[in-house]
Amino acid sequence: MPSSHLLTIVTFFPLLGVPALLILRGEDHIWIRRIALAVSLIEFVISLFLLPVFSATAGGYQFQEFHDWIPSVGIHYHLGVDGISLFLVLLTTFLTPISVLCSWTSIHERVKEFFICLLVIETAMIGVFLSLDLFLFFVFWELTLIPMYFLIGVWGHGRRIYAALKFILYTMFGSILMLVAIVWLYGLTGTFDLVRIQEYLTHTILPPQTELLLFGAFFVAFAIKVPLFPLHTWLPDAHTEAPTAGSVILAGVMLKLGTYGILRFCLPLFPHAASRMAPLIAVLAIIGIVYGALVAAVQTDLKRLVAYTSVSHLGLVVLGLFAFSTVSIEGAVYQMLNHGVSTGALFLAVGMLYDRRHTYEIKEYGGLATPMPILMSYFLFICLSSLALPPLNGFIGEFIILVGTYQAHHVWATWAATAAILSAIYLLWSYQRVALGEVTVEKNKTLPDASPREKLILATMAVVIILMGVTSPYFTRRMQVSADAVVQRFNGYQDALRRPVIAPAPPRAATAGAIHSAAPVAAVAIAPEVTKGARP
Amino acid sequence: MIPVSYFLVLSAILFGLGVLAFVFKRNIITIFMSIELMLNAVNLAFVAFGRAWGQLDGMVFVFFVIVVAAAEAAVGLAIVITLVQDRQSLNIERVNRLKL
Amino acid sequence: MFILDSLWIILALPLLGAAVNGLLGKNWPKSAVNSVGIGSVALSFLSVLEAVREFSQLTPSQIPFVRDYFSWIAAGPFRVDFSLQIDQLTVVMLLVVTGVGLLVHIYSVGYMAHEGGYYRFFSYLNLFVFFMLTLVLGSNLIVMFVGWEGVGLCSYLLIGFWFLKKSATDAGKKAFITTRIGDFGFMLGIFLTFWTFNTVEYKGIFTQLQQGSFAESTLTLIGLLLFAGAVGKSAQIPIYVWLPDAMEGPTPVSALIHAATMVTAGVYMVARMNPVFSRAPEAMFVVALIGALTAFYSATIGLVQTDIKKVLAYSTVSQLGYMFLGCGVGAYAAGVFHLMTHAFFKGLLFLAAGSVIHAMGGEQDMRQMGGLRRHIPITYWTMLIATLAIAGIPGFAGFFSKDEILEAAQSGPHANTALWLLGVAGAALTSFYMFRLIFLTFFGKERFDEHKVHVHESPKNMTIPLMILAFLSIFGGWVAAPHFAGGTDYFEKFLHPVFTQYAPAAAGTETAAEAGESGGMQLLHALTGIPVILGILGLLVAWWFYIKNTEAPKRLAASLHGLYLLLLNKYYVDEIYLAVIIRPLLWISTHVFWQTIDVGLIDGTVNGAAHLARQAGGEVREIQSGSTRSYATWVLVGAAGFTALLLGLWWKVR
Amino acid sequence: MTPFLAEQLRNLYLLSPEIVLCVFGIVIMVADAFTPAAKQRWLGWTAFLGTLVALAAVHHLSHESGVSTAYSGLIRVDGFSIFVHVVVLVAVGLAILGSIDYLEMEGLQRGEYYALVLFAAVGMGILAGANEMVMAFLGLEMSSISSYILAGFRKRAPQSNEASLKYFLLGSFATAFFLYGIAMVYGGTGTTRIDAVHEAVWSAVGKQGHTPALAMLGLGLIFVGLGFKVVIAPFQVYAPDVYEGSPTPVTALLAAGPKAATFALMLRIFYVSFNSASSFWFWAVWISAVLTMCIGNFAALVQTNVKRMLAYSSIAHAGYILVAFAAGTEIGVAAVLFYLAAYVLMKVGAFLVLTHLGQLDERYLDIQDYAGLAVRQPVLSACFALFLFSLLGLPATGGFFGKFFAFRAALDARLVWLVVIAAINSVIGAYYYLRVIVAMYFWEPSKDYTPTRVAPTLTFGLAIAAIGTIYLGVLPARVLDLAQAAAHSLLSR
Amino acid sequence: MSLPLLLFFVFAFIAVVGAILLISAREPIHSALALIVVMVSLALVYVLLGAEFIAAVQIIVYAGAVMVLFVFVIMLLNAGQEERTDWSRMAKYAGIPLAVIFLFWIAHWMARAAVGAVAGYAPGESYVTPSTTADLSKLLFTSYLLPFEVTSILILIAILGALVLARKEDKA
Repeated sequence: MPSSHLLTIVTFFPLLGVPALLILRGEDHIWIRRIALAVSLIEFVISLFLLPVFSATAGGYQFQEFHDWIPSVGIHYHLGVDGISLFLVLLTTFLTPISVLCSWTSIHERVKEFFICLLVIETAMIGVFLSLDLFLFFVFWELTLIPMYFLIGVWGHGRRIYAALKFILYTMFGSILMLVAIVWLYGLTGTFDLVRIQEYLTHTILPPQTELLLFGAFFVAFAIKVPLFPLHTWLPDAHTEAPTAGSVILAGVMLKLGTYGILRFCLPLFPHAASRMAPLIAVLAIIGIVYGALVAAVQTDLKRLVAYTSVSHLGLVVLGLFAFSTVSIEGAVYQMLNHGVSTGALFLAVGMLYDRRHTYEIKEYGGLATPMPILMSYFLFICLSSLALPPLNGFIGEFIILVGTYQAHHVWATWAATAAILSAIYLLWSYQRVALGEVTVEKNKTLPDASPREKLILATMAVVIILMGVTSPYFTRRMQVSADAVVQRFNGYQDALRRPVIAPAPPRAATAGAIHSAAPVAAVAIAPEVTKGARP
Repeated sequence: MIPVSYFLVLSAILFGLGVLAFVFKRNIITIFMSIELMLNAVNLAFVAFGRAWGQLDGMVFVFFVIVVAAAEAAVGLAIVITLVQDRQSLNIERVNRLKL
Repeated sequence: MFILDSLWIILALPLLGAAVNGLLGKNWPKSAVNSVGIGSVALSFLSVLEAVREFSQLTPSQIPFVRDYFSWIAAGPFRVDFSLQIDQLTVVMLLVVTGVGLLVHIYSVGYMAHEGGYYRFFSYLNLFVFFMLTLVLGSNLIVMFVGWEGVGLCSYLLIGFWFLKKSATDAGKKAFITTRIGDFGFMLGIFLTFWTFNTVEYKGIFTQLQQGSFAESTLTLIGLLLFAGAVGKSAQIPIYVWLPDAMEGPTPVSALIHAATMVTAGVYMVARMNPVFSRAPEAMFVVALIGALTAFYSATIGLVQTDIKKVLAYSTVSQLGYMFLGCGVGAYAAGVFHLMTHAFFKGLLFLAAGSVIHAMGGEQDMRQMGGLRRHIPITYWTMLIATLAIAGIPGFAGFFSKDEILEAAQSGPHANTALWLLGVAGAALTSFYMFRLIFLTFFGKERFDEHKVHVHESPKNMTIPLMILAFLSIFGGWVAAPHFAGGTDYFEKFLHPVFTQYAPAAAGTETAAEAGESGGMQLLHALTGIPVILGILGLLVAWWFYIKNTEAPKRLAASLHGLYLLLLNKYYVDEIYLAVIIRPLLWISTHVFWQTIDVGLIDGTVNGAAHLARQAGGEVREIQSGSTRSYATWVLVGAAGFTALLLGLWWKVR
Repeated sequence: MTPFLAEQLRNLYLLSPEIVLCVFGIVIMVADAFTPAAKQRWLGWTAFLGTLVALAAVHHLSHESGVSTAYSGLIRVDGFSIFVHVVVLVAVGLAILGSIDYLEMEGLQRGEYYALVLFAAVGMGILAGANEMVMAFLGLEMSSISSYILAGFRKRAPQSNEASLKYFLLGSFATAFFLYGIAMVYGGTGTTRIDAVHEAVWSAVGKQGHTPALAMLGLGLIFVGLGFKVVIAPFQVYAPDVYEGSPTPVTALLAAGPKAATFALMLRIFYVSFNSASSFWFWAVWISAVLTMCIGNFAALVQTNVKRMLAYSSIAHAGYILVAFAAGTEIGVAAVLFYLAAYVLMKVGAFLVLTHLGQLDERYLDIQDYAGLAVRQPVLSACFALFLFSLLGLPATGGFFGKFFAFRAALDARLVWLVVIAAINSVIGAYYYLRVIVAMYFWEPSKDYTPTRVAPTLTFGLAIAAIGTIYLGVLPARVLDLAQAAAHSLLSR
Repeated sequence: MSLPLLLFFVFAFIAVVGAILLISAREPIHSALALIVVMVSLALVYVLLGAEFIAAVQIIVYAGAVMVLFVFVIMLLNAGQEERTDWSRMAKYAGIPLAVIFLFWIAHWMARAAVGAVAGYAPGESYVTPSTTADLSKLLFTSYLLPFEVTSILILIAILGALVLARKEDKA
């Protein structure tokens, strides 16, 4: 495996743009945009270098980098990429220049800060995908919050402050519990390193109660981010108020942090708890799918509508993950990418409408196909991708998930498949209300059609949508080994459960000698059911 | 012979009365005096314990407590004077501009 | 083997045409647009012809002829290749699709000459042909599904072609969503198929069916789920409602998509999956039952419709029912045969109706027509031929195909008298309402204002397709004609391998009741069979009502007012769906899910918690009363509390 | 050199940071009389220099290997003491930097101020190294009495007087409890030497099978006295009033210095003297931790005065520190120390920002006043946001690692529920920190508020705090190692 | 009952009564005088305990200096009768009962602990231990040298504080 600093470069390159932007005068909008675009484009190109070198057959993580960070606590700077994270990174680097482009003219105030936020968020998200150290992961995870908080709060619309606070408080609530779980896990395993924790947990079986609590803490954090019903209500608000680029990033990548986390941590680390909770989670996911779709259908705000579609779509992804089959998991990962592209594109299109009319109210539109046929054609195309029309990308992901889920759980898949009907309802209905018919609002008659810049954005998205619909094996082949590993681990665990349970003897950190034993005894008394069996 | 516990109980009673005075009285100076009462109780306890252990260390402690009490009194009364110049009242209940 | 080895060419041509027109055609002259549009389909048609020629040279063991192009989905064990196959059934479909498609393209040049969005229209049409070809050429369920959904999309686009009309866009949306309900079943069918067979390739499925034994219940379920897809696409009860509305689209679209090709995809699928259905008699019965019921039911609605295209639409629904009836009773060949003949005469009917509408300047209400046969003779004659064909008048294409289906229903291996009766009754009604259409439109006195409406015969590029189709409507059925004379049914013989190759062993190879009666008797039997008689009766009644005694319909309608209204309003099915499903769903979504659960419950809880926290904060800050004495009290509380705690613990341990 | 002289010199050497501070304090006091009003700010710089020299002395002392004691074991110079010294001196130094321009603005520029600050620092230094409760008491009183005066330094302002009085009365009240506690411990064990108490308790446990009840009672009262100084519930009551009323740089000092030093003393008494009684005091700490966090956070939620809000926040932070404290392990000590280091930087930093924003007479302390500040003073706002994020506990800031190590220590001791409560509290806390950021970044600029230029001195102080906060957030390894070594030295005999 | 015990009870009684007077008096000056009574009687108790030096310091520093300061301030401020204002509810309903309870609680443990728990204490013996002023000063200037020095700084702080607080505010 080539040892290089490619991953570090990929992760931190966007930050290079920050000082460059800081040097510029605040009023020099043109150069600020150009530099932001250049940085994000170069970043995209750099990230593409991962593709040819990435081995589809090699198991485990590739391009690993490992350095000490806080050695005394066992915290390392450990990066690595596998088939699951590879494309998510690419998705991030792909969507960032798009976001830069789509903000070209719509951001007038504090332009510099805006693009700095975008670049920082890019680094943070890539960091999340590439971290192999739980602690590092958490750091990046939290770092994604702040720039997004500002994106929504500063450059958002109407109720932006409420939305921004809701966004960050919801997410922080989940992540702080995750932090507790991470530290606890560290206490059990003596390391933050994902690979080593995984190894450790392969040999040792946690007490069910402990495992369940750990799983729960991780899962809630991720479920909030996904967002899974009933933790989803921050999403519509955040989306509605966020600027277009914020929505694109939020829907395109940030929600994937949740599903990625589930796949990367919840399933492989706590397989038994995962399988125990799977029915419940699947039910929530299915409720999310149906519920999100139905609520989306009746929205009067275009962006809110799209936000609810995310609830529905990501419910499907979660379902795929918890069906525990290679097929469904690959489908889920693929669907993450698809959702990133399709929903990102939807937000882009909606944002272009907003740029023209400064409203998201559907009833303010209508008949737009007449003044702006090109934009509306793209909009339709994106809708079709989103409603999983074959052979576009959405179809592939959704279908694979459903096939995979169906293999194990007929009923889940059946319920989930209703999404096919419902997505057609809400997307076509909204398209009809926006684009078709006579132009109902006088102002709309003279709206300009897509500008060259917008055409470029939309065409890029359309091409990707088609490509991903036709060349899915290129992606899935590279995910195969990683997805298999998750399933293997799960199956292996099921086997292991049949063996007699051996109480684990967790290695303690070298410095962790208790000076007395009374406090822990008292502590056990606080939470006896929690710690029972955690120590021999 | 007087058992040490007698002194200790006396100390406790005085300390308790000092505490009571602190929450009972409204005049700032009296409240301050109740602190002095408490310190006196403490001193008694120190001396008594010192006797019990047959050591002089307890008395040394008392010595320092008295010094500190004197210093405190100087500063405290200065603060009281400053405050009264401003509020024109010695009632502690009127010192409640800062709250909630 | 030029084309067979490159089957993709057949697909690629229309796709290319669609892309070129769609992306570049906006500013092109119409001639350029239509030469691209027609040219691509024509080339595709020629390729099909060549493919058929090459196909005919294949040995039986080479059939079905499969070509893999690329791996399309590869997720763990779920692997789908983009592969195409050609066999006899495909050949029939290819010919129908590209043939009728070509004619409709040509026709459209004239019909759409004055419409805006010309390039768009041709682009969509080409795209449709592409997807339809994908549907029939695909060698696995997924590729079929691609075509299946793709044609749905094109249908959506073309129905809503005049997107300024709300009714048109509504209809397009309705078509798409309604068929998606069927597709939901189809998808589940595919999932179950994959679960059962671990593959979605036809060949793999069929081979396994032949070799292994599978639970009949599973196969029945697969059959029913797949059929659900067919029900949606082919507009059968209970989700046929979109098809009549689909008439909002331009008439060539109705002809091609909503009569000749797309709507028959369901029949094609059932025929294609015949090995599954053959092993699931209950599923077959459901197919037949739905088919027969639809055939009769929508015929009744067709009786009273006044919109010329609506009549044809219900007629289409009805005829599709026949096809399913045919498949359901095991006469797949007959079903497919009817599919083909129906493509000819129904395509013709629509195109002719389009010609009428064109001539009438857009008028579709038959009550505003009358006496047109003098003005537009070519249209009249071709339409009459088609009507004769659909009514099952002996000698015309429809006669052969429909009779074969009814015969199978009456005496085939899965015969069922009740279904047969429904079919026959439907046939009588069909004859009636079709002739009603003819009489109302072309006979009687002109009921339109001749000064306003300049009635004119359509241009050649419209009439020539009509004539070609008329020819086919007459002679298209004769490939099966010898059967009635006791000879060989060539059509069936051609398709025979498709339906027997993987058929269950017990069922044997019988498909047509060839044995038994002698040829002459059979012919006589057929000619004097109840369907024919009823068909002619229908003609006569229509004549009586609309030529002879034009007051009769009104009187009848008045005397059977309730029934009339019921039929006129299509059994109120749309209204019922609206009231029972759509409205409640929207209401629940808005008021229960969104407002109550989302805003009320979840956000309410969250905001409530926040509010509670603030309130708690308000309470907590009361501790900070500003009073020094109360602060001292707190210190005292702590002192007492903690000493008590420590000594309490101490006491316990001691 | 005679052994006696050598010993005395060594004693002086080991006490050099305090001596340096005293000397500077006295010099300033004297110089005050001879310095014209216009040059008084140089006294501030002298005081700052004093802290630097003291830091240098501490640095020099840090090369001492192992544990040394001075003055017949009254003072202990170990890694722990050195670590706390550094923390305290940083707090003091930053507070001095914040004071120079503040006093200028308020017209309070006086040498006494700086002398008092330095004397307070001496007290804190003694607290950090005290190995005898007499020393602890004196150190506590030195820092307290100086603080009482400093709190009332803005005599013009009624709230400053009030803060001073409340602090004084309640502080003395609590001190009385503390003293009584010491008396009882003395009664129970016969000694007031911190390490000797441990042995006495231990032998009592050996002989009687349990800790002497008097010592236990004494421990409870000591907890009251020290808990008051480190501002934990239910003794936190005075803090918001005092913090709000005091001049802002003094608030910065009060919130950081005495808290850090007193925590150090608490660690010594609880971890060393009453090590064997940890199963008893654990519960007191546990309950107090929960109360402290909840009261601090909830009450802060409804504050609109940012200074007071930060006061409540510092209560909440004391709660988080108690979470680590409750662990009862060496890791716990290290976590407390690290937390203190991070806390001092971010808290003093935040108050320094307020020093500037409050303007003359601390007029602008309401959250409304900071509306849209980010547009007008982007760098200052960014700085403030950084401190707030750190207080909130977001990664890449020292506060995050502080919280992280605290959680780690507590979880290591299996205090799962305590950690969960702390975690939830930190989310609640997020709300009010974010609200300030909302005001600064998301609101329309306030009309009433006219920004003023940030003085270089303050800029310097803020830069130190900000860089320190980020340093602890990105590369905490070194400081953590030091904290761990310090923790180790605390517990080694 | 031996004489010392009798004396003890007398002095203790006076001290307690003095403390109660301190609480009950409404004039601050009365409270101050009551406190002086307490201090003096405590000084006598110290004598009973054999701590004559402390007793002397108590009289000189406390009763003599500190209390004089108090009285002086009371005079200076012309503090009259205690104002009857609203009770702090917290102090009234929780503080006072709690203070009483606390009194008994501590007294109880003091009594208990002194009898049983003080290790190495044998009643009667310890009273003969000589405590001379010389011994005390020796201890003060050897073992406790540092705190002794530190108190000087403390007093410096006090001086400084008084200076700061008492100085006339110059108009800024």
